[in-house]
Amino acid sequence: MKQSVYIISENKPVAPEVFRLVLTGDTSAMTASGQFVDLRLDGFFLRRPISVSDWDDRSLTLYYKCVGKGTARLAELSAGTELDVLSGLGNGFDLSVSGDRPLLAGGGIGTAPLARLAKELAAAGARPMAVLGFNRREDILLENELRALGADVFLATADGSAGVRGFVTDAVPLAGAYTYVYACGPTPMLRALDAAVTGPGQYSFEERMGCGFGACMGCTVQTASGPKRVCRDGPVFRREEVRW
Amino acid sequence: MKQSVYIISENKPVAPEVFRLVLTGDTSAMTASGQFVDLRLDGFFLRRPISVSDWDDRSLTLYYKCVGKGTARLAELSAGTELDVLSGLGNGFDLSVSGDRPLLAGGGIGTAPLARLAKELAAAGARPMAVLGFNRREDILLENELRALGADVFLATADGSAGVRGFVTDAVPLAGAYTYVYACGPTPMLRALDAAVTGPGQYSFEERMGCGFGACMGCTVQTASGPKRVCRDGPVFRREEVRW
Amino acid sequence: MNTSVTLCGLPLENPVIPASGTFGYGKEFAELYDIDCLGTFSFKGTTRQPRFGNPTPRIAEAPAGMLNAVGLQNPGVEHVLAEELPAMAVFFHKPVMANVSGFSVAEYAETCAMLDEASQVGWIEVNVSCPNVHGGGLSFGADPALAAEVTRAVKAVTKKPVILKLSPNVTDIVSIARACEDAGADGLSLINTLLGLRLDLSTRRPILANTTGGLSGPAVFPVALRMVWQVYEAVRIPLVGMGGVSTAEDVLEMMLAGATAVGVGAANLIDPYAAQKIVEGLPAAMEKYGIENLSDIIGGAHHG
Amino acid sequence: MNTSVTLCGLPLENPVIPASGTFGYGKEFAELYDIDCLGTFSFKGTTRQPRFGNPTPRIAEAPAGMLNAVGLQNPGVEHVLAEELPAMAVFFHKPVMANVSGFSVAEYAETCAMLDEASQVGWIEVNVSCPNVHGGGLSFGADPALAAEVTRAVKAVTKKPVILKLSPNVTDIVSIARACEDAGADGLSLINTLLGLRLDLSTRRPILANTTGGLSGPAVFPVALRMVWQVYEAVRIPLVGMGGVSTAEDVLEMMLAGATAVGVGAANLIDPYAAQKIVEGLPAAMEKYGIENLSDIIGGAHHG
Ligand SMILES: Cc1cc2nc3c(=O)[nH]c(=O)nc-3n(C[C@H](O)[C@H](O)[C@H](O)COP(=O)(O)OP(=O)(O)OC[C@H]3O[C@@H](n4cnc5c(N)ncnc54)[C@H](O)[C@@H]3O)c2cc1C
Ligand SMILES: Cc1cc2nc3c(=O)[nH]c(=O)nc-3n(C[C@H](O)[C@H](O)[C@H](O)COP(=O)(O)OP(=O)(O)OC[C@H]3O[C@@H](n4cnc5c(N)ncnc54)[C@H](O)[C@@H]3O)c2cc1C
Ligand SMILES: Cc1cc2nc3c(=O)[nH]c(=O)nc-3n(C[C@H](O)[C@H](O)[C@H](O)COP(=O)(O)O)c2cc1C
Ligand SMILES: Cc1cc2nc3c(=O)[nH]c(=O)nc-3n(C[C@H](O)[C@H](O)[C@H](O)COP(=O)(O)O)c2cc1C
Ligand code: FES
Ligand code: FES
Repeated sequence: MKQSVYIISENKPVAPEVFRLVLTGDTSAMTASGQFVDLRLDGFFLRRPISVSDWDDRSLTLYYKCVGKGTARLAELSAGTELDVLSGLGNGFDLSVSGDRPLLAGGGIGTAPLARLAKELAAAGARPMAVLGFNRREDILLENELRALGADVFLATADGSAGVRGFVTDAVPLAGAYTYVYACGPTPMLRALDAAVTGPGQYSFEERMGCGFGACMGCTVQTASGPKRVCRDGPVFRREEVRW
Repeated sequence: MKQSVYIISENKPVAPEVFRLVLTGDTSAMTASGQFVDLRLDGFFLRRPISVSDWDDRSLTLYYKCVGKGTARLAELSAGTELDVLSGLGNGFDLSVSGDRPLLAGGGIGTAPLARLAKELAAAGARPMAVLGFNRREDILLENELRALGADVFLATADGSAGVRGFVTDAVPLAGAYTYVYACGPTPMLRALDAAVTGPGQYSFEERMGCGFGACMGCTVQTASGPKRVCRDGPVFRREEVRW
Repeated sequence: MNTSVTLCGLPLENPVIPASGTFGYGKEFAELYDIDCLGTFSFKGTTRQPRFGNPTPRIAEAPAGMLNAVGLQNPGVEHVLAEELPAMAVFFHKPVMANVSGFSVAEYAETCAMLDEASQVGWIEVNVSCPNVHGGGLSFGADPALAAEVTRAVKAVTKKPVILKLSPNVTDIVSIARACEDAGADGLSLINTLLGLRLDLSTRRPILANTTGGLSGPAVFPVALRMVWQVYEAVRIPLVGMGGVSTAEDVLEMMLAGATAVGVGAANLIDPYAAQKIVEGLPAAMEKYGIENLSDIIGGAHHG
Repeated sequence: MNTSVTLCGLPLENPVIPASGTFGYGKEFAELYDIDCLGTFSFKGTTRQPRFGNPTPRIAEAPAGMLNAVGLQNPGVEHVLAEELPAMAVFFHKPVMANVSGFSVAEYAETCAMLDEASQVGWIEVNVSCPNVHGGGLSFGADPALAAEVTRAVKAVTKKPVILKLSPNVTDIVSIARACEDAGADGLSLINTLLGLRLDLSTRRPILANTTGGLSGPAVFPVALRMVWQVYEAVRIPLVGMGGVSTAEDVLEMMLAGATAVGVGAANLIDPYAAQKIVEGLPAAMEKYGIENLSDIIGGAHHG
């Protein structure tokens, strides 16, 4: 974990209410896909946790959805603005157990961290597939990026405007056999997915956070191995640890 | 009184810890010298009252001293920044009673509103004189501007580095005979001045304010004609009304 | 979209009520906008005799809020009846809420009896945050029995709906609310200010001449919501919720917690158009959260 | 410049003490900076048995502050003695403040008796904000008699200085402070969090699973200062002032109000280096306000 100042180099809408945010700064604290950053915004007391979708040695790429006052404020910031960021938060995904045909399941903005995950899996020689669920065609995120990495992508939309009509779970059967499941999305989606998949997996969770680095116990959930902080012991938990 | 957005067109240091701030916007609410504006600053709940030193039909000139967190913040703002401003606050000076040789007494940053006052008095045919008190030579404000308006200026500095050594009151005798006294400065200076001058006059006061436009009774002082709000019934009070 | 609510039997076009002490007797705001757009407003806390209040400084800043120690400056009820109400009739054409303070039970009753005569007054809001000069200085609002005594005394002298305005500086707001209800209160306003302090580091003395002052503004919003929530669960009379409200969304949150109407205080001071903007912002906020009738959501967060 | 103070007989290099519940058992911060720079810190509220605490959401945002309803999650005192304190010895080399919570007088006493054995523990800070399960759920800190009972029970089982941590959700903080002093408390910490609430407009339900939570952060600073001020005037034992402190200047203000040491809570959560920055900022702040010995200004604003 590192606290440092980043500079916004891009902050553009890429789908309705969804922005891509590219931050330039010290990315040395990033160690794994599935980690997140915590952004401080003027006028808001708590930081905003956002997953890292990709990074290189000088920039982070994030995707965020405007759901409230903080993200609405963030959307107003222009390139050049400085942001106080805690980077390299959380455990991230463990790739070593993926097998050669991992299934990546993303719900809405939860697709964001799967981009880096797919890149790393592909680099490690696996052939990831993705099942992604969105409300409508125009909400689709990162489909092309995932395909460009060689991943098969299966879509579901709630209104049927792209892929199968329905939820991510309805796209799972399209993917065929998989060796592992990596998933990120809202908790109800993860719960539904959990009922629809088999075999081992890792899920990334969201909780309201006080600190984001393990100090306040604000984000603790019960797991098979006792109470765990989503911000520090997670956000990624192994399927068998999760207590719904 | 008017609430509107102004744009900073200049915000520059002119003396140690003192800045000239020029704001561009709708000045239609300004009706008299001695009036003030109330500036909203991001991150601060209450507005900051600042006297108007001069204005034209599209800009206001203010002088402020960095004394706390709000004015320190203000000093960081660059040209182009928007500010939410209440303008045309307070009663201002009454020029009609000045006679032809009014004495303008300013203490430190309290000199600011005297610039416009002198200009208006001169335009009305009077020959204003000014006695100004500062700590040191480098703190002197608006001396040249006042002289350029034809006013005789008599200085006092606490360390003797310019004018007489001492306070404004020590410069009063240098001015000779005067027909009226207009004064602005910290309350202790006004009180001392009141003991050093004769004849009628008007003093401009400062108080901590809640609203700045007469709604909260936060700034009420006792006067000979009952309780008065400094922000609305003042900030200028006639000498005979003041209860020290 | 319907923003109307009913407060103690009287209809309000909308629930927005500038809070006592932040709106004077309406004049300053009526010069800025047509204040008939408000549900009503609560005028400056009025006492039997004129009061100068506390010496200055009376105001101090706080994070997301302010302290005030105005000390109930007001021209006295006689002046209010003779001057302020007639003047108000020119620019405000709705029943107004009369806010009353006092330092003894008899004083409360006397002032309220006088205001009972005023046809412009729709509700009497009785501020029990003042210290009881005959009872050792404890505030009337700090003790259920005292608050009930004030309620009964005021109810005895007026037919107008009586709304007791409660102090938040108590261990158990519910017991005080219940005592007022049992004593006949028609409604409750909450919260008044939280007692606070600020010091001046340069002088090493309190900023306020009065030492302490009342904290209000967004900083107190969660405390106000909590008290409205707790009191809503304990009484059946309507509540005027206030404390830190500055947007239309805050109004919705206050109503979901249990408020029938919503007071707006400090926000008026830092933005003279705040109350008008809140009124104007209500329809969009209602639309955003799927609210057709504002009165439907009163206490709505209690039954999930 | 001298920043040292003495708290209940033990010297502190400086008065800055990260507040309980915002600093865990120190580990997370020790990875970031050398926490020996602190005066001390108060570890997470510890109970006799391990506690999971409340379900999530446990956190909500507020203007200039936050609500928490963590519900005293902790691994239990046995684990703290066996694991956390030995681990802490590696990265923290000063006496630590042990924060203890309980739901009965006996539980408080038992936990404190166990902590009395730990040589690393310099002070025992007894949090009396918890509800009394044997006494109808009223918080121990809401009643002078209960607070005194806890104080006596704890004093009987330890020779370490006992600091009672008071709840601000009371009508009369002074009577509770006095009761604790009379019962033998060596010091008082104040304030704990103010009870608050936030609602989610979309779900129309409370944000916190626990409904209400404790407000802390800058929003509460004026209330905390006021209570420290009032209690300073009423007792002779030292005070640990906290509530909304986030800068070195806030520390000075708290000390002028009467605090001997100063807790820093929520600030640690939004800036992991906050406590270190405050410690580092003290000399410049002291210089600015002409303070040579920090301990000279304790209560300095009371005698003008
Ligand atoms: C580990 C993690 C990773 C995340 N990654 C992303 C991402 O990549 N893209 C994205 O758009 N969103 C992401 N989120 C959700 C994002 O944090 C929230 O949408 C955001 O905080 C909302 O802020 P707001 O001010 O707009 O909403 P408001 O509702 O106004 O915020 C009020 C408070 O609630 C918190 N909050 C509200 N919703 C959430 C939520 N879903 N999760 C956690 N805290 C919440 C806010 O942080 C703030 O403290 C992530 C959350 C977590 C915990
Ligand atoms: C009618 C009027 C006209 C003024 N004109 C000028 C001017 O032309 N130039 C100038 O430099 N200053 C002027 N002042 C003083 C100026 O308002 C304060 O210096 C400024 O508000 C300090 O803000 P701060 O945040 O830096 O100080 P802080 O001490 O951090 O402010 C805390 C709070 O106290 C208030 N406050 C602090 N000092 C004063 C003060 N002296 N008077 C009123 N409120 C105060 C602030 O507004 C704020 O609400 C005027 C004040 C008044 C009332
Ligand atoms: C300057 C000021 C003066 C006040 N005067 C009164 C008063 O006279 N009577 C009263 O009942 N409440 C008074 N209050 C309290 C407000 O009516 C309101 O209850 C409180 O400020 C909380 O609301 P807010 O956070 O929106 O300001 C006053 C508040 C302020 C800020
Ligand atoms: C997340 C969180 C957890 C807390 N847990 C405890 C606790 O276990 N024991 C305790 O005495 N106080 C606890 N507190 C209260 C703080 O120690 C402190 O008294 C309060 O937050 C006020 O300080 P602040 O405004 O600086 O946060 C907690 C506060 C927070 C924010
Ligand atoms: S958010 Fe503080 S421990 Fe996770
Ligand atoms: S500052 Fe509000 S009346 Fe003057």
